[in-house]
Amino acid sequence: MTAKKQKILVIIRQAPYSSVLPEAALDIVLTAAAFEQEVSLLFFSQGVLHLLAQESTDSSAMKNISRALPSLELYEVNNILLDREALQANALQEDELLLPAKLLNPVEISAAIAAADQVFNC
Amino acid sequence: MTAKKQKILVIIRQAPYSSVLPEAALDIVLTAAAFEQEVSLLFFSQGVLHLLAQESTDSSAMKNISRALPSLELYEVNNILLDREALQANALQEDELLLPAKLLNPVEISAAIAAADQVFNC
Amino acid sequence: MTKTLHLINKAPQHSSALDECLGLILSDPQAHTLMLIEDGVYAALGQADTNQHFLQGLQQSKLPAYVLMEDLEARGISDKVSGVFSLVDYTGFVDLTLKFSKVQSWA
Amino acid sequence: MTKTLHLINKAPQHSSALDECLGLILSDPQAHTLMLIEDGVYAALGQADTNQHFLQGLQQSKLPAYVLMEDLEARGISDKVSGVFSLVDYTGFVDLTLKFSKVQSWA
Amino acid sequence: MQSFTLVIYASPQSPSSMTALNFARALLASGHSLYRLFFYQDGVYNACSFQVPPQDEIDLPAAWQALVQEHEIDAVVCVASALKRGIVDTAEAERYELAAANLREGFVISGLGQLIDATLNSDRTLNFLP
Amino acid sequence: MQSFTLVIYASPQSPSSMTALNFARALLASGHSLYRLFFYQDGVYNACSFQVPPQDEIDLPAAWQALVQEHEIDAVVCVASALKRGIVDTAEAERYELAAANLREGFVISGLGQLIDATLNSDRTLNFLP
Repeated sequence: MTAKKQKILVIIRQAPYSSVLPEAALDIVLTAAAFEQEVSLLFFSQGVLHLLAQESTDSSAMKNISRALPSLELYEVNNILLDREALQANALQEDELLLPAKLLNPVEISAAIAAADQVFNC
Repeated sequence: MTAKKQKILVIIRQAPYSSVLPEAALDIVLTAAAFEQEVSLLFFSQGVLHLLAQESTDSSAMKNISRALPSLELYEVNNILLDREALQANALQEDELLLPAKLLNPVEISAAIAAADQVFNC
Repeated sequence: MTKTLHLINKAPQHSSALDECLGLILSDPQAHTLMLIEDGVYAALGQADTNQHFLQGLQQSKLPAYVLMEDLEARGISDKVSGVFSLVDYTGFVDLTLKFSKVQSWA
Repeated sequence: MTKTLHLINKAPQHSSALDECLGLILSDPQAHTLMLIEDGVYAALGQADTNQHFLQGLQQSKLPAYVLMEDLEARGISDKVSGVFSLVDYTGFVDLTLKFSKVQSWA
Repeated sequence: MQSFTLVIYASPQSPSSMTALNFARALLASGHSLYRLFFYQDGVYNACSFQVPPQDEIDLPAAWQALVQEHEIDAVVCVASALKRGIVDTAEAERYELAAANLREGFVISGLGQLIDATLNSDRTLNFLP
Repeated sequence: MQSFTLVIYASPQSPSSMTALNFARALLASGHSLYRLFFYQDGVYNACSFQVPPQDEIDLPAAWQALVQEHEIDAVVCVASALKRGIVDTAEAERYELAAANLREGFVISGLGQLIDATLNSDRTLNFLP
């Protein structure tokens, strides 16, 4: 493994339990952080729904990635971004979210994409 | 296998190469016909795109079900139905289609669903 | 004539199934009923922008509509569901399928 | 600042990806380019009702847009493509990815 | 008491397999019966014996197997779907010279005719789509 | 000459695996190189040796294997994704007491770190999503 460093932007844009992609994205975030890359995580579109506290998972075989979100801090993933328009479109309030996050408008999201060396959009 | 007979309606509503479901649906049609069920096949929504002649399939790993459509007659599947609105929405002309089919409007499609004992909507 | 229960398991963001299903059944609320499961339950979010048009159509048509409670809970959205829907658990889901002559799934 | 090639592989009927992608990139046609592959090529059907809004936006923005020829041919729709798009084959697709700093996939 | 057939189209990684399992458990708990489970397309992965799921995740193939064995359910795996995806029983493993079978005990491989038979002979057939 | 990494997320039954293969062939034909193929999530099914596809369909795992062996490509299969889906090499088959390995020759099982390494050390990384 080289000591190079890249800006990696990982985007979660699928809702909880909709597909394996959100979990795949989170695993990339944790691995990139472990390899000391400069990683940002953006919850985009329906992905913002991961930030709601979920009541039970017994009836679902899919991993509830919301439970893993608090561990992001341990991995020093501090750049958590959130799609402000998606929050509004789903009538969600900031104070009901599991994690504090930086709210971005479309132009800022576009800039975050432009600034990244690599984007994983899962 | 019992000698009972059912009205089975199979609906193909996904576009070619979009998923395995159209092929799954066609296999159900052929099997139901082999077991002498009263089977109808409806091309609905994006499913109407299967009735366009396709130019090549070498670059795709998925089965081109259009090639199997002529064999429907051999299996005595004669009740081929088509979503008229989807044809119009995709600006397709009847004379460019691979198969002759009965064009239905939404009320007629709704009636075909109501008349069936079992619907496979793939 | 038979009565049909229509199952939708995809969110409006991932499938035109709900739109297409309603296009067929809204005009005949006696013969059809709608049930949302899995990702389909996001269509029951009462305040979501994308759902307003469809929820209005549903209300006007008087088509009976159900949503699977366990899938709402797993997603943390059971307190955000539009009043147009009745909530059922898996036992209720089983009962419901027996009240109809057949079940048609949409993906 | 880097330039990004955006790959869309789903039809508008199966994913909000194209909508969401254009919502981010239409305002900055210098930094972004669009390419349709697989089921995404159905968005290039010039006469399809569902595509009119998006095709208009694309034309006005002057955002460069490409579509994969092999996927059009496999679906029998290469003669129905909107003039907004440039057709590329796999070799052209490879070249295109090298003209941008990175490639972002949408599903 | 009514009889059901459930058709499972999706892999254990898809939510619809879990929905089918929950539905199967609920109908049995309500005193109804399962005429047949039919595993079709990616659904055949639910009948594979090789998976090693992480400890914090539900082992869906094992859960299906437990249900099938406890209630002596006819659990049919579509042969065309299975071969295409590398799920084989002992006979097929021999025929195609593969190192081993990986079909779980309790499941049988058969043709699509079993699905048509099931729609004829059960009161309700439900499709759990991917 | 540039180097590529392709990340394959979908099973051989999905069009995106075929797109990835076509892209791989085209980039090699244009004189570029593959730094790595990374099979992730359902993509790991492309590395399974048990499939018996119908004669009139493309055998995608065999086609990947031919490419990998001809061009000596580093073809990495994500270990977490593979175990969950029942794709195992000889060491894992032994460890988990499975009857046989079903990873194709030419592929190696490793961790997600190989994906991060690949994004750092190749000129372009492309994701072929399901």
